[in-house]
Amino acid sequence: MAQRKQIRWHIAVFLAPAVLVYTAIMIVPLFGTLNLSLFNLEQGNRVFVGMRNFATLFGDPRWSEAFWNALGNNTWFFVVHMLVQNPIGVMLAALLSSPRLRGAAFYRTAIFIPTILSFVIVGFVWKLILSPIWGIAPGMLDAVGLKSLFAPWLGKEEYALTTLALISVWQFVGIPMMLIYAAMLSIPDEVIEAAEMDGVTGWAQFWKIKLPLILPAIGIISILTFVGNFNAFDLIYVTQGALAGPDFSTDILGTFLYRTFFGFQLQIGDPHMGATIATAMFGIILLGVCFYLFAIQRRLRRYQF
Amino acid sequence: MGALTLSQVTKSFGKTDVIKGVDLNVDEGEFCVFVGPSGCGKSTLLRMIAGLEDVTSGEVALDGVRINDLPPARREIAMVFQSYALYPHLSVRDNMGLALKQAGVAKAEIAQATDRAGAMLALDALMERRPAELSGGQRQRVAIGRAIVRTPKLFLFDEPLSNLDAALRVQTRIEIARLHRDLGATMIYVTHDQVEAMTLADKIVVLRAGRVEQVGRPMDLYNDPDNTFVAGFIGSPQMNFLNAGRLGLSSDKLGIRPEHLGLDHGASAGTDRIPGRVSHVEKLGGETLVYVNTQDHGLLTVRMFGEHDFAVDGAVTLRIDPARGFHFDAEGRRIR
Amino acid sequence: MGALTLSQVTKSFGKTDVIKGVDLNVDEGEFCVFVGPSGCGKSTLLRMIAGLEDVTSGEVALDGVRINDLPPARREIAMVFQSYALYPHLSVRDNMGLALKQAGVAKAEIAQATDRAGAMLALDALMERRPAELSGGQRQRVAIGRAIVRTPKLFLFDEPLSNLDAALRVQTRIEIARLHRDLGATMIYVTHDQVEAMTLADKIVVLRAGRVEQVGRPMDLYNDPDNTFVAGFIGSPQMNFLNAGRLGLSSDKLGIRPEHLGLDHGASAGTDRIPGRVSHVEKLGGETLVYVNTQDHGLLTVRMFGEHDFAVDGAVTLRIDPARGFHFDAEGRRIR
Amino acid sequence: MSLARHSAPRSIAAHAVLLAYTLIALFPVFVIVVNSFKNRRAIFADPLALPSAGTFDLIGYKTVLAQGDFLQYFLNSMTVTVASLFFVLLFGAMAAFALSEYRFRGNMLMGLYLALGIMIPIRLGTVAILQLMVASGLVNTLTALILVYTAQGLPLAVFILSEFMRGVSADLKDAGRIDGLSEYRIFFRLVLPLVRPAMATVAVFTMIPIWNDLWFPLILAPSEATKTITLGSQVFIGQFVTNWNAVLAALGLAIVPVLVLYLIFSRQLIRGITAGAVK
Amino acid sequence: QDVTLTIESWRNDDLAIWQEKIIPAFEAANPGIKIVFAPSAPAEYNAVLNSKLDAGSAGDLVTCRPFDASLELFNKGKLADLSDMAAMANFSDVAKSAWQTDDAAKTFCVPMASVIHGFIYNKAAFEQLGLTPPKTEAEFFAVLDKIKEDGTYIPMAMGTNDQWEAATMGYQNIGPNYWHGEEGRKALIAGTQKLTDEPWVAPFRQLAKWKDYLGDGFEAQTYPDSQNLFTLGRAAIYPTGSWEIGVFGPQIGGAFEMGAFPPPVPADGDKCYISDHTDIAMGMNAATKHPEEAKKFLEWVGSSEFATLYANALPGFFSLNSAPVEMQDPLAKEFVSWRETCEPTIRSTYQILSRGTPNLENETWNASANVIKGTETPEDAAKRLQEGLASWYEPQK
Ligand SMILES: Nc1ncnc2c1ncn2[C@@H]1O[C@H](COP(=O)(O)OP(=O)(O)OP(=O)(O)O)[C@@H](O)[C@H]1O
Ligand SMILES: Nc1ncnc2c1ncn2[C@@H]1O[C@H](COP(=O)(O)OP(=O)(O)OP(=O)(O)O)[C@@H](O)[C@H]1O
Ligand SMILES: [Mg+2]
Ligand SMILES: [Mg+2]
Repeated sequence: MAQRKQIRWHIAVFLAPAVLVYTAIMIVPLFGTLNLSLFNLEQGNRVFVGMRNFATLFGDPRWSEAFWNALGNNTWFFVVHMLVQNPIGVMLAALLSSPRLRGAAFYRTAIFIPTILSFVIVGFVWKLILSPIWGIAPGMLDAVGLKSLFAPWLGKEEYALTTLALISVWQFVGIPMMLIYAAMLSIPDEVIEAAEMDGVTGWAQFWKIKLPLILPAIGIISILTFVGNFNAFDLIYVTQGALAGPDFSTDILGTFLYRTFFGFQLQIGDPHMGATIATAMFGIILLGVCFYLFAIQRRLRRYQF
Repeated sequence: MGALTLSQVTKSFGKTDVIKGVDLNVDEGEFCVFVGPSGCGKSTLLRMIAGLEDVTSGEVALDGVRINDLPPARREIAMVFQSYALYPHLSVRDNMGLALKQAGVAKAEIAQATDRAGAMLALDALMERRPAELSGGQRQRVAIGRAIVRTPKLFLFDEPLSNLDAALRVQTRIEIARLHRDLGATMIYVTHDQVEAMTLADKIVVLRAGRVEQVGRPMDLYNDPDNTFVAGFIGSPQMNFLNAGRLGLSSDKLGIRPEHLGLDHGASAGTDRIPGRVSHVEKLGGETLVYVNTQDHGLLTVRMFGEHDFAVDGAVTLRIDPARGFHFDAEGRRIR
Repeated sequence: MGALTLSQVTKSFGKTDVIKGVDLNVDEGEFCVFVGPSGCGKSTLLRMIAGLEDVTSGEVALDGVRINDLPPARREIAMVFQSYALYPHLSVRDNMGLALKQAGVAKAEIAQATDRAGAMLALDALMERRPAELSGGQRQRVAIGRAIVRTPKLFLFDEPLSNLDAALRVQTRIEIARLHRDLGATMIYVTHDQVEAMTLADKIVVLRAGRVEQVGRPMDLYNDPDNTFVAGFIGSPQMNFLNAGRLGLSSDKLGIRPEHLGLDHGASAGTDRIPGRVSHVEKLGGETLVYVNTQDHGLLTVRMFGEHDFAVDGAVTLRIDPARGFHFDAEGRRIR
Repeated sequence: MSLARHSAPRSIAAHAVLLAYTLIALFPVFVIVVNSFKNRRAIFADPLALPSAGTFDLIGYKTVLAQGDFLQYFLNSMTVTVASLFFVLLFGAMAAFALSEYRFRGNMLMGLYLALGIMIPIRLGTVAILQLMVASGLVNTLTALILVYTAQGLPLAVFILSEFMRGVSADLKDAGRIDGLSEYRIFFRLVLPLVRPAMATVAVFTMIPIWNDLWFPLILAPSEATKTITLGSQVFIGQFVTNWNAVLAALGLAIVPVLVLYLIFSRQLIRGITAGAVK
Repeated sequence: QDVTLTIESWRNDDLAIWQEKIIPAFEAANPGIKIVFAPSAPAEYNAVLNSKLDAGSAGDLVTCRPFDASLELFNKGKLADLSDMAAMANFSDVAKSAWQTDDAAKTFCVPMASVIHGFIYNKAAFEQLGLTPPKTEAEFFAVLDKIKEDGTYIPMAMGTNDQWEAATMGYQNIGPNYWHGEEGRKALIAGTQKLTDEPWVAPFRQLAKWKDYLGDGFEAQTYPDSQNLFTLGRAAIYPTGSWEIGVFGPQIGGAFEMGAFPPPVPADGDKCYISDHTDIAMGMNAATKHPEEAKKFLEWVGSSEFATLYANALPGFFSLNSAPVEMQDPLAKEFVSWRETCEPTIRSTYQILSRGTPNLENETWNASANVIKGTETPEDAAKRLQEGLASWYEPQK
């Protein structure tokens, strides 16, 4: 692409609609809200407090414990997704993209259906399945003689978060699958054919040819997972409630934020501390995204086909 | 090791029949060249042999074993793709070394093999570049390098030299010939270059619209073509086809190669002389091509060694040596 | 309309200098051919002229106006890409017609223009196919078709005929020549084919590693090369370079083209005779190439018209016509 | 593609893995569907049992049809989703093209700016958004939802599409430029068709949260005329008791339109869309 | 020209009742005013309402949560002052306390209903096992032991997954008997009692014993699971509140009869206390365009006509109106009859004590669930709650 010295209006035209809508309806309101983190109510008046809210969040053990707990849980939530969701997604996409696979469209659709379901249903059905009372999971484990493995996973502090993460994986595996699938489609057949001729087939072909070529897509998936997980909220809210039980073991940043910002039950929403948490979350996510954009994405080689 | 037999092989893409029943034997160690007009099915045939395209009907056998259903990776075939198909994410070295690495060859040995191929193809300075940073000809050389670092039973080359300059082309051609000699591997080679076809081939297969027109040794095809198609296709510039009737001959067409026509200044007459006017002259340095408009036979080409001057539109006389002519019937079949 | 001037044009990709200062004038309506070894920068130069690659330094001017910063779409240029760059989602017809459609040409007219180009390039039957369903040569023809349906100021062809068979190549070459004549457009043409370069060019530019080695009319380059590089590059097979000292000459090297060497059976002696042994013989039909091993000058090539038989390893004598030789100094510069 | 390249053990293994995963994916869905046809007692008595004569009950569906104007809700959801999708794809692809195709100062920063939106839950901006809509009189209109969803979908669309657009052959775009195509034409006529799989992917990703969103319909457009299906289904979720028959029926039915959209989009996932373009 | 008033509410469950009974009754009597009942999802209600009020798109009439949630809105000027409405005279001070400023000077919502805690039991099961409703703690556990021994029924249906069951139907249900209702509650507010005092730890001790009588995997049992366990006849006792009456009737569908008993007292002869919790009221959006009409409606809500209508339409939601309401539902009658023998109180955490961070109500949920599961001892839990409260609540410092 040649660099041209004149003003390139078309760049502005291409960017304008997106930037306008996005700025007006997302950025302005959001930053207006984040701005609240610098204020607090004192005697019913909104006063500027500078970084004091942050001092409270990180300095007051009641706040900071909850925050670090949520952050820790969130990190684990993310780790499970990275270790389970994305590899499964990539594997499914790789299998689905093998040429001439019969029924590929069926598999693809079937595997994608959970992603379409609303959280309400997802929460309901998994609670039903995993419930110790109604017998689906215990019954099925019983059928294979593993009844002893059963535990009320959603109710146990040590399992609940992982269980929820796996449910979330179940629900969202369609996302990496589809994205990776789209990326795989863009690999020219001839390159794959050349690999076949070179004797690079099966797994080796996946590792040595396909994977490097879809690396940018995997990068995107990772960052989307990261951002998605650190903003996650609904699933836990639906299954465990805003208090993210048992004993806050499933509390992640999203639920913590929601509880604080919008309030819950007798707890009155605190937009100022809420915004403070949101800003902290935003900082964490931004750090991750910047790391990706500047350290990883730039190093990822892209190939034009 | 490497004897290939195709029996009644056909291939259709949907409703388009591309290969319409090809029978062919390529002996072990033979150098077989496919020639034919663009789109006649050469690449498709190669791809079928490689196993990249399934055979609609017929049989492909390697060393007497039917391999229709054998995956390409297990056929021990190396191929140079017409479109290169380089691995965009690998350096030149890794592009060439991947097959060896996959086969578990030791690192040092791979390095040695790729270095040798790189040197041979004048790619030494570019070994660490990626395909996107190479020129067209360089990419083509990487594709060749990738095929020749391996030692397969069968090599398939699809127009491997088309983007190379003359010097490099001669050099690479010689390397391929040497490779063929040294490895004793069977090679199938698609080219549009007459020189490559004539110099490399043990056997030339002339294809036309999915069918084999003639198979033979290079000079046999040149000197003894079966029909006007082969006669016209082998040899460049193309053979002249004269109106045999006008020359008082019983055949339909008389084919005479441009190098077998004599050309004199000025008009003169005689049974084996044809008057005409110079249409245009092409000086190629070592030879000169003169295009002559004749009344009875249209535009005829004369090829002469060295530099010659003929004025455009000047009257000339063509001399025919009937002994060097080929007779064809109305269907284009050779009358022997 | 269409006079192109390059002044001290350079181009670097990162740290790699690819074009190292090129000065060139192409007159209006001229047919200019770029030749040079693979990777010397021909495509890069074309892309800079087209505006697809920015100029690192120097100036590109069209009709005297600096166009360094003019977007390609406004340069009125047609180009055939070495990599074809066809629109994969458009049919052959639409690939060729897109530019016209863009220019607002009437539908019927577009259809007519594409039909004509299609017929000329023997693509008539394939007009509704997409690039993926075409053979390599067919794709190349679509790429050519796309350029020639338009009437721009300047045509840029990057090895447009490399994947075509001889007959089609001759035919297309003639069409391009006619197009050039009819439109009077300036054309710049990259090729590795000696015949194309010699027959098409008004002017040949010999490039080497990003620099212009020599510019001139085809026969001038053939008959009057400036240095060993040009002498070796123009003409195929390559010129023989003899060891001048051994022949008792004052220059360093004596260049003689293969067609200017005589060859006799048996050994004989004399000042302008060189004894040797036949290394191998290539019969190309209309001509024969004999490679002779000599003690003083290494392997020399002899090109003879017609068919000749020489036994490999047989003793032969080469005859030199010193008048047809070129003298070069130790740096390879021509001594005139 | 070749039969020879289609090794039987490999494809059996592939099918085995896919089938296994499909079962995992569909089992809960099966539970949902089965139970939506049972009465409440039967759901909890034996959640895995197929509806039998005794337990088969369309009560859920009947409740859904009796309560509110579900057809209208469907229509609203559809309008909102499709319109938002259209704008997200159009604006998103345009911005992505600008970011991926041109080097200009601030390119990277602009990319980052457009990505900020995926990092903060848009819910936090609710009050300001609602104020904006109140001020512009858009409360209780579908336009308000479309605007919000468009803004919400853009960051992700830009993010994904720009990555895919970087993969489109530069030679191809250059060929377009040579052919005299303006940058706009290059975008619409060359690039867009070639990133169809990516567009489809983005469309699917964008559509799901829009379709399933409860929050903004609740806040911006809760009126009967503008209710979306997700919001409509909420009436069955009470404070102390949830009418699961109706929820399963309503939300189960609600996936049908998205599934149809998904099928439409996934047909754009075509192999070899750029085949034959360049050597 | 009709005026249309929109009611914001979290009571999705009541949609039909409003549409079919209450609104027609009002509209018939007040031509020219149209009422739209627009409930949102219960869990989102507070957040949605706050956002709408802030942006100015909320409805004219607002269903009020008790205590601070509404007080906050009033303080922000979102709810109108209704102190001088005539209908206010129909309510006792206790009834109004949930919607008044701390000094009781201003009232901003018209009380609608309260709910009473207690235990519902499966009469059939009790008959089958020959059990009678327990009166004391000891009897209570004796009954539970018997049920457990028999094994046909899960003794008690409760799960800790949703946490609030443990607190609301556990701690707040049985607690008043130990802290003596209003006495303890007020003392806590005054700072004269601490959560670590015996009256406040004792209920936790009892909860800790419940574990053995809950169903398998109660840790993952959700509130709907508990409801279902009971209504499907698999559990014998259900610690709960009166709101279930209307819900359970149709769910049980006549399969068995329900009975109810108040929280057992610690020892025979102790005075009994019940949680009769003020739960729902209705206020007026201060920004409404039709204050006249809205007030008219609110007056009606404060009338005995509405009380009768509402209490009978929603058995288990008891009217707060001073005028007695004749109810049809026997179980509801049973619940309301406890008002005669026992001292009513409201939930201990609701007034004032849940204003700060950490939120005492939320902490109580968490602690109650932990105690039942046995992951925290009653003493530890109480200590934690006290520390949390003391961290921000002056009188407790
Ligand atoms: N992106 C790039 N980065 C670095 N080097 C490059 C890049 N593109 C091209 N080159 C180098 O620039 C040189 C000139 O390339 P160019 O494509 O102009 O050669 P060419 O003369 O067209 O060769 P050919 O005849 O093989 O097509 C080559 O040596 C090539 O390796
Ligand atoms: N996918 C396809 N669908 C339909 N026709 C196809 C397809 N691929 C190739 N063809 C047609 O098959 C014929 C043979 O193609 P092939 O590539 O084998 O030709 P080729 O002999 O290699 O020509 P070239 O010398 O131009 O490379 C061509 O006419 C081509 O148009
Ligand atoms: Mg081909
Ligand atoms: Mg080039």
